[in-house]
Amino acid sequence: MFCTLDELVARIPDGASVALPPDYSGCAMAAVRGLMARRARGLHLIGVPQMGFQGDMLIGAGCVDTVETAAVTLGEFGLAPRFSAAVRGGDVRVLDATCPALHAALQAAEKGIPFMPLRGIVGSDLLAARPDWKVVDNPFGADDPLVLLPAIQPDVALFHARVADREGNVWVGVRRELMLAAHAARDTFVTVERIQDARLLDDEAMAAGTLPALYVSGIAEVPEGAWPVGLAGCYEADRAALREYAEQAATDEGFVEWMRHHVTEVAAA
Amino acid sequence: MFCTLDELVARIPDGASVALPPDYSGCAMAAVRGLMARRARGLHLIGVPQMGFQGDMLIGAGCVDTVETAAVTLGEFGLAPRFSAAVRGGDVRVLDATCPALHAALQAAEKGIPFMPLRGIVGSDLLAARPDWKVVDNPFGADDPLVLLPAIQPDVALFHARVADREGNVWVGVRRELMLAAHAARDTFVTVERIQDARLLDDEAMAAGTLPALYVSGIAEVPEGAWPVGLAGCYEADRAALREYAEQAATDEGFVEWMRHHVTEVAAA
Amino acid sequence: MSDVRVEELLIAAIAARLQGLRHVAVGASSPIPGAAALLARALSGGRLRVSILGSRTHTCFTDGGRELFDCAAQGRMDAFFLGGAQIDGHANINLTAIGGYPRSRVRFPGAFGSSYLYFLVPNVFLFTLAHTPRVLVPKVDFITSPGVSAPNVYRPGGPRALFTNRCVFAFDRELGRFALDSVHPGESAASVRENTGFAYREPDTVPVTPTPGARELALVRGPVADAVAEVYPDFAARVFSSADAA
Amino acid sequence: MSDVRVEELLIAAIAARLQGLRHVAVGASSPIPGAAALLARALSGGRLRVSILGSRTHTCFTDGGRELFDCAAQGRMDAFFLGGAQIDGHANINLTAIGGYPRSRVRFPGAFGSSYLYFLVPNVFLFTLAHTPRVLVPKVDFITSPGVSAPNVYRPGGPRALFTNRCVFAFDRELGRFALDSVHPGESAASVRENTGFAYREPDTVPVTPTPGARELALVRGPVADAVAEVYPDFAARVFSSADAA
Repeated sequence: MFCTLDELVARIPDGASVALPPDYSGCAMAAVRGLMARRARGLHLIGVPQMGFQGDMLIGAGCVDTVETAAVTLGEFGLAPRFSAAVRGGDVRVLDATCPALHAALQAAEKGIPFMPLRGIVGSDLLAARPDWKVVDNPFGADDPLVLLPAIQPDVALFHARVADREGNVWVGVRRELMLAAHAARDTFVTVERIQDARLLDDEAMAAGTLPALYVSGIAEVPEGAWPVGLAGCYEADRAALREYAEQAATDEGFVEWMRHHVTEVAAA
Repeated sequence: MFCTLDELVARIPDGASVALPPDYSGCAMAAVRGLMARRARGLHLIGVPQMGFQGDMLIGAGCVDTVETAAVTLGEFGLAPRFSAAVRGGDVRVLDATCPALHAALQAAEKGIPFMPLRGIVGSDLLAARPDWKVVDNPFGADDPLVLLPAIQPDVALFHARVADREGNVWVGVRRELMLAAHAARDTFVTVERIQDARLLDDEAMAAGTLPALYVSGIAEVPEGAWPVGLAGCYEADRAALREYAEQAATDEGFVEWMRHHVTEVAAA
Repeated sequence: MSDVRVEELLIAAIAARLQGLRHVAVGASSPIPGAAALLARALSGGRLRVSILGSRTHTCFTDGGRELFDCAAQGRMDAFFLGGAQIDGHANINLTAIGGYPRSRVRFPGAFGSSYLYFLVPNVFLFTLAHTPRVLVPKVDFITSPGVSAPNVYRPGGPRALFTNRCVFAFDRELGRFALDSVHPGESAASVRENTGFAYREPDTVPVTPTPGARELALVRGPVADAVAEVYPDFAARVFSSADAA
Repeated sequence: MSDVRVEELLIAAIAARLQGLRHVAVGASSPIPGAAALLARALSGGRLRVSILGSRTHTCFTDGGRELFDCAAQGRMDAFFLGGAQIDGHANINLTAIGGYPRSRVRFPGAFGSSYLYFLVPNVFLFTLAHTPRVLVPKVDFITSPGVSAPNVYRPGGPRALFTNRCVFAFDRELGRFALDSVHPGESAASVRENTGFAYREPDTVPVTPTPGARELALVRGPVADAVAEVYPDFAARVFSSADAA
């Protein structure tokens, strides 16, 4: 259960499908840099339901074969430059979705059902590009087209959280998309700011926002593990570092430079 | 939003479908006695996913037309006597379900989808008795029968909780079937032990277990509102009172006597 | 055997079947399976995860009533226990009603989660302390949850065994029927036959259900009894407080 | 008008459309709609519920990322705002890509929740500060979310209006096209026509978008600006701190 950051990263195999949350949720940025440093290959990223810097970084580092998401965005720092470049170059396969479709498909995996119906989407060009999505006539209606989304069971859910206890329970608070991803995924790997002695499930307020250890395969204690995107309630985003990334990643050379400085040299140190 | 117990009970119309939780979750027992005292009629009870004393009491008082549930049980106090008698006499329509089917059908209403697929159930006599449930061939498989459950949108969700704040947010903690029922229902009425000044959503631990006021139509402050079944973390079940009910409700006359003592005379007092 | 109660025998016999599993869940009103799960947990050195519904200490669920069922569907639950007002020779169970449906002469609480968990949990153990021809019947009045399914039905789970106050039956999923596995001390192949309403296979020699060893008994009467007392106070008071006198 | 910025004009114009609603949600990167929602809330005496995604104070959601969408499907969300890298005359929006798909010359972040919320939320307001023929196009390159649907498609929601830096278009759902509703001070029917790539109906007389009244302006520059500063600090610094000098 408990391991070092390196051990945790090593347990995410090349080719795995990996569910990743948005920047505002809980991003295991240190683990993502670990995947980049080890030159992970062939990952299938799944946005829960969209992804930010970590998605762009992994794509830029050549770790990603497919990205299945409602968006890749740097938010106020602009378009995701490595994602855009990879799409332009045909270097990454994009399975475009919409936020609730990803939530619903993960819920289907959570419930062990083969698919989930969802309203909306009909008439969007998204549908034409997703032969894995079906449109059927609602069996409880008549002439009522309805989209069916196949379940998404990620091999791995990877995120960062504030605290875990010695049993391996992890507090996610209101960020329940993390709990959903963990329920849906085969294995969940979590980096946390700290590991506490007090049992989370013994505190009835904390228990309500706790992911039980039952779903957790590995935990590494990584203080500031969400740097630079930040962790709500713990520390803010490092806006200077995010801006630096956005600027450098705008070009191929700039990204290589950024990666040398923030990933390769750090890993070698 | 905030009202007296009587006002809250008055807002649940005869004929409404009412979602009720099990004894161990959070039961608005005082409100249920209010429904009995006013001689509510034609209710369609929905177990979330099963119900205990409150279901048996409402059935005994003649308030119930239909009960849709995975079980009606007095737990260690035995079979639900008024439920059994009503079934024997053909006085109540029972839509027998199984726990996860009710959760899934409520989730369908929560998601605004017409149905939810579910594994299991195929081959159970439950299915033969539920023409509203469909068995289809999994559109993502082949020769793979799968049950589809139509969404259940209760008119009302009714439960008891520990605390609400002045905005009408309600803390349910780990009892998220209450949150699901509230999301699924048109109107949610809650009795609470107390109303606090501090905003629940401002406390990030409490926020994780809080039902937002957005879903809540009415709140009444009713200390010991879950008596006699109890409220986890607040007060235990009153086992003597529960045993008294189980014994008296075993006969028609005994139930009338129990109701006179615990409902009619109390309401008149 | 005179100082071992049948409850203790069953607790040890069930616990033996739980060895090597990762996660066992038990319903709120199943004290013997609950005690067996806690014994198996103690014997596993704490590796076996036990979820006892209705317990505050022995449950980890934080996503409401649905989580148990979702967890089973995800393949994260290895064993569960089910009872039955009637159980037949194909392991069909009836938790619904006897004597007509929907208007029934005798009405039971209902299916609870059985019509789902019976399909999804790999090792379902049936359990009854009323081993009589009225409970173990040729054919249940109402199939709340079927013991076997057609080959095209998605069914990673199903029955493994039936534990009663007289014996243990193993369930053969290929054949869709029970075989007598062992009889408890004081019972015999004949006494079981006489009290069972359904047909089952009977080996030439029927073993006796093993009496719990000293280690098991010490655990059952010590830490397991303490834990059971929290969840099932009435049961603990009845069984364990008088165990020495039995 | 010289002392009213176009942002303030838009905030007031949008807020006017939100009166009488119960619940408005706004995306994390939509400061003008966010400010409009907060103004409408102030004008409603606090009755209008505002959910600003990404804000800690102005959001009540506690069930993870899916809750916003479930809430919309339940009919508990009356209005939402969407932008578009391209918007066409049928109110189709493109948030995905320009110049080929899946291999695209210009790639945008993606659909986010638009392909769903556009169908479910009764009042969707489109918004752009780039009113040019390159953004308001005859036909979007990629329909991320369609403006209108066939009659058999479940669609309680859809577009109501398009707010730009030049004008307000109303959307007629029956006709499936826009009509010019008002032009902002300094613009004209001609300047709008010149900068719009799609066809739309134009009335004989085009009103001017009303300038916010004193009460609205005081609220926008006072309590609304304070609240906006928490959620959209850069925007607040740019617009409100220099409002007097504009």
